[in-house]
Amino acid sequence: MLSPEEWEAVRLTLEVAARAVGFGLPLAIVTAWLLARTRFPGRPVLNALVHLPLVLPPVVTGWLLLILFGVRGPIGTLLFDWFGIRLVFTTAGASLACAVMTFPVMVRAIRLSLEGLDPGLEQAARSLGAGRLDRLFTVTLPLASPGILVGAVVAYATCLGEFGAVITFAANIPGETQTLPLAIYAALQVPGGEAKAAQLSLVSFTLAVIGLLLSELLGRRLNRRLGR
Amino acid sequence: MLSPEEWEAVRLTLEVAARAVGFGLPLAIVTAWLLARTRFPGRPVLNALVHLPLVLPPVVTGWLLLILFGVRGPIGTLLFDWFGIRLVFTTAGASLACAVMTFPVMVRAIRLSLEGLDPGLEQAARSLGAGRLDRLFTVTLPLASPGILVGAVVAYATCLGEFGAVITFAANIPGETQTLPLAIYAALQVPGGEAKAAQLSLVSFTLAVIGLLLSELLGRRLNRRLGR
Amino acid sequence: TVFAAASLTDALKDVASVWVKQGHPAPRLSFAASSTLARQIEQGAPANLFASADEKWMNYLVDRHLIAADTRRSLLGNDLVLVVPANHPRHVDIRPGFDFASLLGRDGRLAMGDPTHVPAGIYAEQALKKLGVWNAVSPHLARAEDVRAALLLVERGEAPAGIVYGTDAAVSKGVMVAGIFPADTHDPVTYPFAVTKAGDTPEARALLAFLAGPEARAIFVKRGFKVE
Amino acid sequence: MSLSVRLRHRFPDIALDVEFAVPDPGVTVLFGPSGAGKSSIIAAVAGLLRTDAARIEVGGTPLADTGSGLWLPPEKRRVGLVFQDARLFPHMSVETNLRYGLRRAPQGPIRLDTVVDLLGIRALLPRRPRTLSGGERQRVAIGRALLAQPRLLLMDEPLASLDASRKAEIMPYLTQLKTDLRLPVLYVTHAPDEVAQLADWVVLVESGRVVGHGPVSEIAARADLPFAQRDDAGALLLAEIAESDGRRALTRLVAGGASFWVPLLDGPIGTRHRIRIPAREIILATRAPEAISLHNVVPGRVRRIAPEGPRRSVLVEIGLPDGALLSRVTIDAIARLGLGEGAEVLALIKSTSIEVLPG
Amino acid sequence: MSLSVRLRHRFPDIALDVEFAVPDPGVTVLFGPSGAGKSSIIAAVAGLLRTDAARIEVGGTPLADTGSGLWLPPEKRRVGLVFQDARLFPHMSVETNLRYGLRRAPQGPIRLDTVVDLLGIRALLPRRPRTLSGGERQRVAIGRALLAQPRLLLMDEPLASLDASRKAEIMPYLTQLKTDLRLPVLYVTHAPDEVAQLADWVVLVESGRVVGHGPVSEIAARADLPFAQRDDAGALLLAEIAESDGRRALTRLVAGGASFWVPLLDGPIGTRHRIRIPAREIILATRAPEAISLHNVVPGRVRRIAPEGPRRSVLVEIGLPDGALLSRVTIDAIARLGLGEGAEVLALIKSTSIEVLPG
Ligand SMILES: Nc1ncnc2c1ncn2[C@@H]1O[C@H](COP(=O)(O)OP(=O)(O)OP(=O)(O)O)[C@@H](O)[C@H]1O
Ligand SMILES: Nc1ncnc2c1ncn2[C@@H]1O[C@H](COP(=O)(O)OP(=O)(O)OP(=O)(O)O)[C@@H](O)[C@H]1O
Ligand SMILES: [Mg+2]
Ligand SMILES: [Mg+2]
Repeated sequence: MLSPEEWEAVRLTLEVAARAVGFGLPLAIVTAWLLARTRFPGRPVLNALVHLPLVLPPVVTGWLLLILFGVRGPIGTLLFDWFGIRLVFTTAGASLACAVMTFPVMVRAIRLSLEGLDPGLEQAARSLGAGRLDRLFTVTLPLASPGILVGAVVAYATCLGEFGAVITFAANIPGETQTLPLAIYAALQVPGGEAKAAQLSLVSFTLAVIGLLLSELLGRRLNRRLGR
Repeated sequence: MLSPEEWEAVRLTLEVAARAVGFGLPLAIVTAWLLARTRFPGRPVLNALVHLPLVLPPVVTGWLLLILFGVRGPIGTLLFDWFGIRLVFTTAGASLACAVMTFPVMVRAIRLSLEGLDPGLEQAARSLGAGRLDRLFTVTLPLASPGILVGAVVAYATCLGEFGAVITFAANIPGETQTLPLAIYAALQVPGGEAKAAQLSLVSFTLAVIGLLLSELLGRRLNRRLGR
Repeated sequence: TVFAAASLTDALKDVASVWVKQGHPAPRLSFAASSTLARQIEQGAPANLFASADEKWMNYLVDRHLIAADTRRSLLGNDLVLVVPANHPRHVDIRPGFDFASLLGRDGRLAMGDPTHVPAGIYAEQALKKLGVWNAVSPHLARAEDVRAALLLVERGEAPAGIVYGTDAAVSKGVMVAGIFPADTHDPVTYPFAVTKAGDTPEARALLAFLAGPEARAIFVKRGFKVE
Repeated sequence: MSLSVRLRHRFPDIALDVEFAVPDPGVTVLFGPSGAGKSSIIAAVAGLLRTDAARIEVGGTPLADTGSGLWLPPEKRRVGLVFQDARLFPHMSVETNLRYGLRRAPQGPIRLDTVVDLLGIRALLPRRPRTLSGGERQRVAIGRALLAQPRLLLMDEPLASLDASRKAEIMPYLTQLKTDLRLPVLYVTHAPDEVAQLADWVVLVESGRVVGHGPVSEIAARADLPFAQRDDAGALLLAEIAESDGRRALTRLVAGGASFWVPLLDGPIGTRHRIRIPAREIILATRAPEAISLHNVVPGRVRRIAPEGPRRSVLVEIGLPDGALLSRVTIDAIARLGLGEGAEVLALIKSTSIEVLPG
Repeated sequence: MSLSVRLRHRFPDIALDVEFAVPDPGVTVLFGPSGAGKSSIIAAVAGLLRTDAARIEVGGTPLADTGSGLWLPPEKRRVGLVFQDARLFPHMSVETNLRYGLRRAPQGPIRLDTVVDLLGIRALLPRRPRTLSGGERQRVAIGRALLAQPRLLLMDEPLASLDASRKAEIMPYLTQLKTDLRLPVLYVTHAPDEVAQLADWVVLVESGRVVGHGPVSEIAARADLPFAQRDDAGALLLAEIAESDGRRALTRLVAGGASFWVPLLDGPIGTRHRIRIPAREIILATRAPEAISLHNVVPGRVRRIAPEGPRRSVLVEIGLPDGALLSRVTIDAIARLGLGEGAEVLALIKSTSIEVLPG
């Protein structure tokens, strides 16, 4: 049904999504916590920056990434010189692009959950001797877990569909950075490729449905645990 | 600083965003409520459909919209025959594309808020004689208002940056459907257009920051009202 | 690695498979918009060969000394054609001052690539100007992101006519060619190929030579391209 | 306006199997230890807990009958509900909270101003719930439930977080609701003073079952039920004013066929009250004492001497012509006075020991 | 382990200005009407409410001193806090909730098993908080606070939702904590029985200010303070067992320089107790009566007759050699017996009227 190259794209998509969620989520949690719970001078700037990938067309985001993380870019040079890491045109780069694109939504979902928490429970934890980080890990985050889950699901789904930033930053290299959306794009660029595109879209959709079902199950368990 | 045509793009972007949020939000609320509070046979399907625009590359979404809402499409035909409404190539169409693209995130944010509510308050409303809709408007939605606000903000921001679906469905018609992201994209396609693209991106970013600041203010008030 | 314009996807894949059959290692192919590819090469992308859909992005790289200038050659050409939906077949005699108004109807639009950046759109603008109908037609354009999108608009009947490449029109079942723009109405449609400076290997040069060779030509012709 | 409840429900750890019927309007108190199932009964009657089996009727109207598949949704039941936690709407002011049920109810006799003054919450009206103290919150919740003009009032420990003087203000109003509006009330409390003052009917619940159930005067005077095992047990009698002596500042009440002098009460002859006489405040004697600040020497006959209660004492049920008193005395006293079942005895009662409660 | 608190804070509608110091470890009860500021004081001592000005010391260690800018965060104060609402962690089992503070505290004397059995929550350990009843929840919250091995215990109406028998089990344990661990406790309650049984020191709070403050026996016998205006006022005396008569099942206690016979108590001679004698259960006489079930005829002298209290009665403060009793009698009785300040009088007290509480 699918060609080996397309299977490879499926595998790659899942890998990219996994990496993007895996690396993006912790950072998103920290950012959401900073935005929800602290008041520091640079807060509005951080808030605006977080939303940037949403506000700019994906191609522009990809282009900015290229400029920042490219081999000639300021961060890219550092990474390469110090760690020998190269992001552009690699799977890692595709994951980065994808993580950046979903970052705003992850942060918003987690922040929404954090801001909806009952402050009384954290007060209770304090009175029981739990310090800031302790509280964060034992009370705040578990209670915000439905928001974290939503962040992860949305990020996963977005990675299945993210195209502009990935192709611009990481190029469209089969087996390396050609994820499903890029393959779909490629198919659409070819006269008569609609059937192929539709087929790949269906694959993408199937992956999404599987992810969604899992997340619904998990979400229901989380909510039950939290007594809702 | 900006050419009249670019000012027009700014105006149009705001109009598209406003329409997208204005029409999308109520629908998103209904959908979120259905997903959060009811169990009906088609629920998983609805859930999957809602996420579709996230999962597919934007171009494909635009393409699907064209098939559905185009003059030959099933819905497009109905709309045209009954109401004389034409969506393709119009501002309304751009808004539709934009609304569809942001729909998943709006729904998730609102649903997250709904699922986080204390069921006890709705029980209290019931015991006071409030029926389903009554409860929804007087208790559930006000309590979920932070989530609705997040949905609106994210939708607004997305509209500022949404490109693929809009151009595919509504094309790039100055004064009609050429929003900022389309103008930015066009600028980037020309060698040496980076400066223009950067300038327009800055405009876009400014609009986003204004929206964000307003939403932060409003959000803080909402949360204060809810006693958080 | 070959960086090639997305419209060459199928043709180049076919050529590559023949090349592999002859015992060469498989080249990696990355398809995207010419602008994206050029910027990536500028940022140090590991490309050996660049196949652009228009001259200006090739010039862009040449100006930056990123291309082995001696290898640049325009291998392929294409026709610019006027298409109409297949279910409303008609023939148009393309000559100076021909009646676009009647072709488009009262509020129909002419679908074509965005003349500000899409090569096919630029050629089309040249042709329409030469034919003296540009001023009449330009308010009625549906500017698409690329040729494929323009074609889609005609296929779906959204636009009563469109200007695309002959290769695209040939494959699509939804449209028929109503007329071919005479070659003297626009600059020749060419696809420049070249080896990049950074990736200037004997292998790359050999592949470029193969692309100019008879086996490759046969494939290109089969796909509807004109070859030199 | 009778109330009849029959419920069966299985929680993982405890099974609820409850049945009781109250013939008249009035306050039915659910009494029992923590975890007995009182709140669950309230929730089921309100329609918020869907029990496995239920048959609930108020004044002849069925609210639920799982047999015939009837299950009125909570919003159709018109039951006013005060939760154990206040559950105020955080996004509304106190006033909007109060008006929430009022606006949705048919025109009714319970007025906003009355309730606000009664509960002492006028100064709180513009405030947000989160700024209220625990007791303030609970008072608003009571007001909100009352204003919904319910045809049945369910109250789950409504006064637990209030001080005695505030309670003393609210309780008579609840009594008045019952008499004036014939409003049945189902009331959960752990406080004996609330039982004495409000209860017409008592349902004793323990681990999901009803262990005793009847009019409060009957339950209160039964030495064998858990209700009388309490340290502060005491008989409850329905009384009427027989005469008032302004000069001595005393009023004579007739209750259970005997006379009781209490400190002067307002109200004409015939006014109905209820009196509660704590068991440990009744002194028994076989001869009338002299020169004592005591006004009441009530003759009776020992009906039952209940096995040793708490603190090495016995509970003596003393039959009056039409009712009973409970007296807790030491074993030693029984011996000294030579009391036995059927013996004639005098109950000595300080007039101030008699709690006079509104009828 | 003394406790001293000084707070000032402005809420929009009420200003808090409170100062009190307790010399010894023991239970200090905050008593006052709803909205007086009790929970706010607790929150400030816990560090959860940052007041405009504060100086708080426990056993000489300052927890907060806005003068010098000291404000220990709540997690550093090691105060166990029981909130008015239980605030259990919904995502943890009951057991995990209990262990939350335990795990974070230094090794301490309060053991999980002891607390679990005391509170009767062993069967609840694996359950989730949302499935608990109101009283079960509150018991878990008490256990959680105790297990954090606090050096100061703050309890805001911890027993309000519990039934009398459960309360009777928990209160002695709290008393024991105080004596065995020398743990100071700041305790909010509206229930007079909790005051009588637990309080060593009483702080009367009204609209944000302290209106009275002292050892419980002093506050309880003061006819002029709000605490004695209550219907169930009564004197509190510290007592010691003087002799026990097994045959008559009586024990004689010495308190305030007088003897009181009460139903037999366990414990050797010298065991310390506290006794509470409700004012309305004391009968006054000028001549000793005969043939009566009464064991206690305590001579004293009228010290003060307080202006008419509730229900047309007067409160009589009767001086004992070393303490005081309160008796509520009718105006008529005063007249009949011809009592005036300084008059010799006999206080007749049923032995069962004397509440004997752990010392
Ligand atoms: N955040 C706040 N904003 C405004 N007023 C407040 C706030 N918190 C408390 N108050 C007011 O301060 C007063 C004291 O509140 P507090 O909770 O300390 O009372 P309390 O003595 O515990 O009463 P209760 O017995 O009813 O619990 C109340 O009148 C309350 O309305
Ligand atoms: N959802 C539930 N799942 C499991 N057990 C439950 C659930 N709800 C209540 N229970 C159990 O049912 C019993 C009765 O609970 P209920 O709340 O009715 O008690 P209660 O009599 O109101 O007690 P309290 O005086 O402490 O409020 C309790 O033992 C409780 O643990
Ligand atoms: Mg309960
Ligand atoms: Mg309080």
